Amino acid sequence: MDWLFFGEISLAGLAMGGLYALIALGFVIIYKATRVINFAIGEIMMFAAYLFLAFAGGMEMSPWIALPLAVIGGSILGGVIEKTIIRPMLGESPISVVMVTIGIASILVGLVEFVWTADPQLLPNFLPREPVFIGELYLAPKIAYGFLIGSALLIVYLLYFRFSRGGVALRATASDQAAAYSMGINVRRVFNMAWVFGSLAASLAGVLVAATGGLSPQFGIIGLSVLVVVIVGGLDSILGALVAGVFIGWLETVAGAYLGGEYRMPATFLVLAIILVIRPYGLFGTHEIERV
Amino acid sequence: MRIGDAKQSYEADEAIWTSQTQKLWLGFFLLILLVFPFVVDSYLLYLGCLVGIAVISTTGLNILTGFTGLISLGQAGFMGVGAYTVAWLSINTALPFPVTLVLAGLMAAAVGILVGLPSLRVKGLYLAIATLAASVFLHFIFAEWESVTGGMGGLSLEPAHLFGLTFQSDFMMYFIIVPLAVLMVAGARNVFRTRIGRAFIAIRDRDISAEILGINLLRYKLMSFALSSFYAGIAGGLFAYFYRVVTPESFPLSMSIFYLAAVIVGGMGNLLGGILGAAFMTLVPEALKLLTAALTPFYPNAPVFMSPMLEIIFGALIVGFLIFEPHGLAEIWHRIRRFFRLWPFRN
Amino acid sequence: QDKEPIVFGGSIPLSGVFAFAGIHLHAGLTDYTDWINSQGGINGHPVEYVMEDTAYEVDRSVAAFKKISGSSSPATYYGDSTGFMKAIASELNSQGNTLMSGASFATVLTDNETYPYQFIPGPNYSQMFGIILEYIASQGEGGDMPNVAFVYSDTEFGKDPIENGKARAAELGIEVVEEIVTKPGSVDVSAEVLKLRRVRPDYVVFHGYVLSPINEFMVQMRQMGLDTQFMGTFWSSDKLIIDKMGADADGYMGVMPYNYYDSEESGPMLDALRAQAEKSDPEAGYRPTGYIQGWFNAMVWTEVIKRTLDAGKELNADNMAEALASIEDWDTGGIIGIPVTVRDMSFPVGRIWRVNADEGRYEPVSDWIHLD
Amino acid sequence: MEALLEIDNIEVVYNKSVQVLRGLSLRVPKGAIVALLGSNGAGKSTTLKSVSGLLTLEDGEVTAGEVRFRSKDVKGVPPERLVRDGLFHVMEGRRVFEDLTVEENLIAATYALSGSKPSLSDSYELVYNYFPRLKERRKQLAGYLSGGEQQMLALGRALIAQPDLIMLDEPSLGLAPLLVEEIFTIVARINREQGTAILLVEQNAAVSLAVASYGYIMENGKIVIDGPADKLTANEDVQEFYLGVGGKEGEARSYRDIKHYKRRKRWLS
Amino acid sequence: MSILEISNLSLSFGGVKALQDVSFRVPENTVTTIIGPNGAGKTSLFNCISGFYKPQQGTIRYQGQPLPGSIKPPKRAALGLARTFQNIALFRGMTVLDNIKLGAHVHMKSGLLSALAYFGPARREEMAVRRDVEERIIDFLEIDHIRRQPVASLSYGLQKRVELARALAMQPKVLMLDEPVAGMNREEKEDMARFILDIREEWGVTVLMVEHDMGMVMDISDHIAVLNFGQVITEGLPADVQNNPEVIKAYLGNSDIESLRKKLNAEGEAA
Ligand SMILES: Nc1ncnc2c1ncn2[C@@H]1O[C@H](COP(=O)(O)OP(=O)(O)OP(=O)(O)O)[C@@H](O)[C@H]1O
Ligand SMILES: Nc1ncnc2c1ncn2[C@@H]1O[C@H](COP(=O)(O)OP(=O)(O)OP(=O)(O)O)[C@@H](O)[C@H]1O
Ligand SMILES: [Mg+2]
Ligand SMILES: [Mg+2]
Repeated sequence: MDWLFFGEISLAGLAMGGLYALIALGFVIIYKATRVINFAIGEIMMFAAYLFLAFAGGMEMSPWIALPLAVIGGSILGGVIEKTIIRPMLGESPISVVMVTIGIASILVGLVEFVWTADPQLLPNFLPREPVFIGELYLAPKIAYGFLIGSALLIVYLLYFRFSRGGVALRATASDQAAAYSMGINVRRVFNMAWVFGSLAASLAGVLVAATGGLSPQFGIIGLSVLVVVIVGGLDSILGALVAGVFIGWLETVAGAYLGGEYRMPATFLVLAIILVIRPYGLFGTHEIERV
Repeated sequence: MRIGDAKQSYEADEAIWTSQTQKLWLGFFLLILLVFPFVVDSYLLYLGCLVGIAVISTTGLNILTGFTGLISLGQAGFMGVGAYTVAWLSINTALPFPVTLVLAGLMAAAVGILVGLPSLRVKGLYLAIATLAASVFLHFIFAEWESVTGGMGGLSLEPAHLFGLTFQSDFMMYFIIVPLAVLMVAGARNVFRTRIGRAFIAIRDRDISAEILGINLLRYKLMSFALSSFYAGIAGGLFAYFYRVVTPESFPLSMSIFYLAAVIVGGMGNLLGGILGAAFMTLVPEALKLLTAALTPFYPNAPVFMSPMLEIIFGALIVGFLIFEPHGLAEIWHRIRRFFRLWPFRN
Repeated sequence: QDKEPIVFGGSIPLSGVFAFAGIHLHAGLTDYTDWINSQGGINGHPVEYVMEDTAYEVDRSVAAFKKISGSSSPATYYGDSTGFMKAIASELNSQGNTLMSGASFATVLTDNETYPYQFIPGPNYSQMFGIILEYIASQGEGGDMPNVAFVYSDTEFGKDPIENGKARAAELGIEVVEEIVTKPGSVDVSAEVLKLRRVRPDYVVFHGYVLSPINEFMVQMRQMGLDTQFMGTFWSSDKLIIDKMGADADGYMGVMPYNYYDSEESGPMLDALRAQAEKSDPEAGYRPTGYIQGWFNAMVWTEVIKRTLDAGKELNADNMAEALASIEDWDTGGIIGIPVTVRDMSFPVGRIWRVNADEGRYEPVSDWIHLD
Repeated sequence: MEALLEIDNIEVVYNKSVQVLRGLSLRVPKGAIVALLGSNGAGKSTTLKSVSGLLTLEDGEVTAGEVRFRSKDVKGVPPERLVRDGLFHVMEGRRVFEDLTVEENLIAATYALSGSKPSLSDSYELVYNYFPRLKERRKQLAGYLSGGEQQMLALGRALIAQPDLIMLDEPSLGLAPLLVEEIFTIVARINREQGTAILLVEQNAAVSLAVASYGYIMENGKIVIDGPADKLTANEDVQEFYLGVGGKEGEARSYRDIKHYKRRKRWLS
Repeated sequence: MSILEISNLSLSFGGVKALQDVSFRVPENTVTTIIGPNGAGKTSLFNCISGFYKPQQGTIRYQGQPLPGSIKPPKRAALGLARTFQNIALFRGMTVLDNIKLGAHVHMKSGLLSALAYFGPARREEMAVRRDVEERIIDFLEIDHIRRQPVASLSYGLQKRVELARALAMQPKVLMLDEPVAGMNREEKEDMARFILDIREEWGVTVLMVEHDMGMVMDISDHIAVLNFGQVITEGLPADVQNNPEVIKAYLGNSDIESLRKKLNAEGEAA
């Protein structure tokens, strides 16, 4: 077997996994606080990517200004969605809220088609184009730099949740809103922040992914791969999002390369199934309390 | 408390159609279903059939997700199993369609049981994604097992035959689909008058205490999976006879989501809700197209700018309904009813 | 005039995955209808174009067909996907009064047993591969045949021509060194690129894509310093590639049965098309291949209907199919560069075009190739 | 003595339909322990919720009257704000964060702190020396604690917050007698040592009247009797209905000699 | 003769020893009460008996037969071990009537097919159960006025009563009640006490109860076992247990308001 090739494949996979981790993070943060599975995450990514296109392409701003603007735009979108749509659903069964996010997804797709038409798009490329070599392993530049930017944000989030009581507040809110209020936790704010920062991670990932994979109103499907990631990692585990993200990214790529593209999904879902049977709450998810 | 101490016997009290008016309305409704195909044009007839199929599948999913609390994203996959079973049987055997349909249901049920196995340990949204995994595998099998499924190209089949009748036109199909739909909804309704239905609901509400009260969780979760995917299988089989072509791309994930949406928008754990949801999800996009049609004379390229609009409106409708009434159309319906105070379904 | 109108029906994907093309197909069909009516219709019959948006979903396409054929029995009909063409076949055959073509160049449709009333407005995908491979073969001087890799999407559309393509390659003595299937919506292709780097193919043929991941393959492989030639089939050979990729698109080649809107070629019909396009939307400028495809479909319908009516026959599927089959050395007025002949319900003709990025358009690099 | 909390005949309605409180008034002086007694469904918890602002979460609203904390009207003040101003509500049924550990539950409570307060670590210590049992379990998920342990945790969280007024909703629910004693002793201690005023809602009238200095008794939505604790304890009705003291003076009525149930006419003939 | 016989039962969760070497007997047709401090392991013991927790050691004998771990909760329910829960565990999506009927589940047979058809066997069975539930339980517990209400809308006291009804529908031989009167007022407690006594006397059902309200426990129990830190510290008649110094120290305290008041005052002075 060709180790160099395997190395390169794995490297590409790992880098891609970094981006998955970033999206998964956005997903997990929202879930942690609000117990909402956000099926619209892919569309939020898409929205941010289109914003970037508008700023950098349409208005010809420098990508390095457009990027933060697009990301902020995406975050605001998240915040607005929470305030206007999710909040009225507080206390309803999680699954109806899931449905609502699916509705939101459809709305966003429509909006995007309306404003930017259905044509597939390419983002003006802003990442260096010289091939990156790690040792003699080749790595596609976009992926490499995307990975770097992504992990920068990842680290910031990690540090925050490690060294602040914010994490506790999130989980407390999720576990019992009324009680959280009575502890002096500003539940409304926690929810809103969760959506804002979740969407922020997603938006950044959105722009980076679109920069490599191209952009179209169907961009949102990528949310599916991420669903696998968060389930494998554990819906409410940030660490899980990281580990699983990188792992799934790697697995998908390797499977694609050695077995062929049609095996990408089955391979990842097979792993998912196995992991769920062994660990019903993913690798790091918290177990639901079962007590009578 | 309408059902009350006036009752003469427990039987009367346990009956579904408690009042004369209700029986009347039911009869009226069935009559409409009967007359429908004779009075409408082919397009409405076609929609009628679609709704029928959707009702069957939605009712099935409702049993699993709405009543037993096991969220499933595998419905499209199960329907696929049913459809391929019918397609394969009608191509490779001479079995009459009632048999192939039942076999399709059973096949799907078997697969459903298989998929349900982890449900004892895997819960909630984790389970949902597990079922999603199942439907991915199924799609993979449909696409790759060429010798049986015809691969990406899929299978084309002959129309259903019985006693020399050929069920080719929608008109003929209507008389298979709709009666079946009515029958299967009634069956579901019956289940929830018995211990089995109660067991399902108990599992949904609090599975551990249900177990201590004597309900064998695995047994009933699997039963729920089997029943639900049986319904899906039948729906899939009808789908096959209806379009007479089955490809892997006929059963995308979006279809599973479609049915989940139907259940939720209609009202989880409420059969009437399932029916309303199925109709809603099928008809609203069509209804919205009328809007476009209405505009086209004035703006020739209305279709172009309307089509994204329709997606927006459709999404907005789902969101709006659920915010306005998280318990779905059924609840809205009941509100209206409380207003007018007459209608058969007590639920 | 008071003759009763002839109806063109259509299930058109104005939303969903195929919308980018659907919008232009729609424009092409609409404009042609206006044009033909401005020419006095078909033998004095005015033409009506009735369509429905399908979001590129089979069941909705079927719904649209039933609705339209229910309300205003169309003589000809535009179908938006292979899936739909298959699903509708038996209905269509049993009705027997509509002739159908559309966006699909699927190989199966040329099987006249199952699809007697459905034709393809150009070469089917396998024939496109045939044309591409013939071109490649012609490039291989003497001993060393170039080798190719196929890159296609994991869809019915994507897999359609692969088997035949490989067979044809074998006949021509071209080695297929690698086959890559990509998942729709899978983001990053660098792993696949790495695979191609190992085999260093002379040609890569894309099928089943519109834009991405073609761009990623080209850019990344060039970054690796490979001098591979990239080629694509009809839907992968639109101006879009140039617009979006800019300089990176230079040298990309596609097979196209029609002249591009902005090509040097001309002819009465091509000019009429350009004029009509100008008229209907002066801002639009260039019109994509989808537009021309839509136009050409309608053109063929007109020809077929004309022939049927002239023969004094009733306007039903059988007669129209017959009329279609009778088309021989037909002059398309510049839409296609050479006279075309129908072979089992398709127009097996095409030409290889090459992107000139500076000019920002495709330029012909081969003669018209007419398979038979 | 100066009032910390004043409730002026408030009325509360749930879901815009069910009226639960009908003009209820009471006041809690600074540093005092006040007991609020009443049978099930009388509206005790509702009263507390309408003070702490948690009512809105259950679609309830105060339709009349006003509630003043530190003689400021609490109307419209968001709950978390009130907590930070020193009004802490220990809700009925413990409501610990089940999937957080004991320690994290305490951390969550620190959100109630605002401005300059003594360092956290020793306020944790404070909790742990009031409730040593929690220290043993600090890394355990609160959901797995026994009922009593959860009750201790609920109180512990209140301690962390170092409020001026703690509203306790049925703290003795499901606690062992000894522990009931213990908890109430601790409550008294907290009240004495931290000078925290306490509004105590209870079913267990005897004990609460023992610790409280003043008591209110409510029946469906109104105060029916109030007065200094010892006076209430002496009151005959209170003895009859709340302390289970039988008609014959002094001794408790036994559960054994209760009227035996007679088979009633059946529903169906 | 004892209907339940617990011997050397041990259960621990990670570090936490919930039960250590617990042994005691439940005499047939008595009201036997387990008391003990919070966290002593009472509920855990119930969970072991109903098979929800698997003890690491020890055996449970029921009617002389051992109950190994292989006998799962549903089977045990079928054998006549019914219970209520410390934190009410009713099925909030069902009416009172359905909740109670659900109790009868284990004694019913009808399968999926007959359920789909309903008319015929399934229907007959349902009717039989309905009659039994109505006549044997609903009347007895005096809850006929709420039979159609969704349980969620009921007051705390009534919910506890419905839970009892559901347990009775299981046709128990041993009825385990986990804190049946917690959070009730005097009046409701008296009703509940009355039901418990009748269940034992009229139906000959053995009642095994966990409860913290000493007034009631001492009045209605025939036999009391005391758990502390997962160990049985004593067993016997109410009177004996009540005066056992160890029990007083670990659990009862001086359970007398006067002395509590004195204590508090004393501390008050001290400060
Ligand atoms: N969220 C709510 N929606 C509707 N009614 C409610 C709600 N909460 C309480 N109630 C009703 O208000 C009345 C008082 O409830 P509350 O909990 O205040 O009584 P309580 O005195 O605390 O009773 P307990 O001693 O059982 O705690 C009850 O009749 C109850 O049914
Ligand atoms: N599933 C579990 N996981 C971990 N620890 C548990 C679990 N169940 C019980 N425990 C622990 O076992 C001990 C006994 O708990 P149990 O609920 O039996 O106490 P109890 O006697 O019922 O107390 P109470 O009277 O307060 O209900 C407690 O310390 C509790 O923390
Ligand atoms: Mg209360
Ligand atoms: Mg307990």
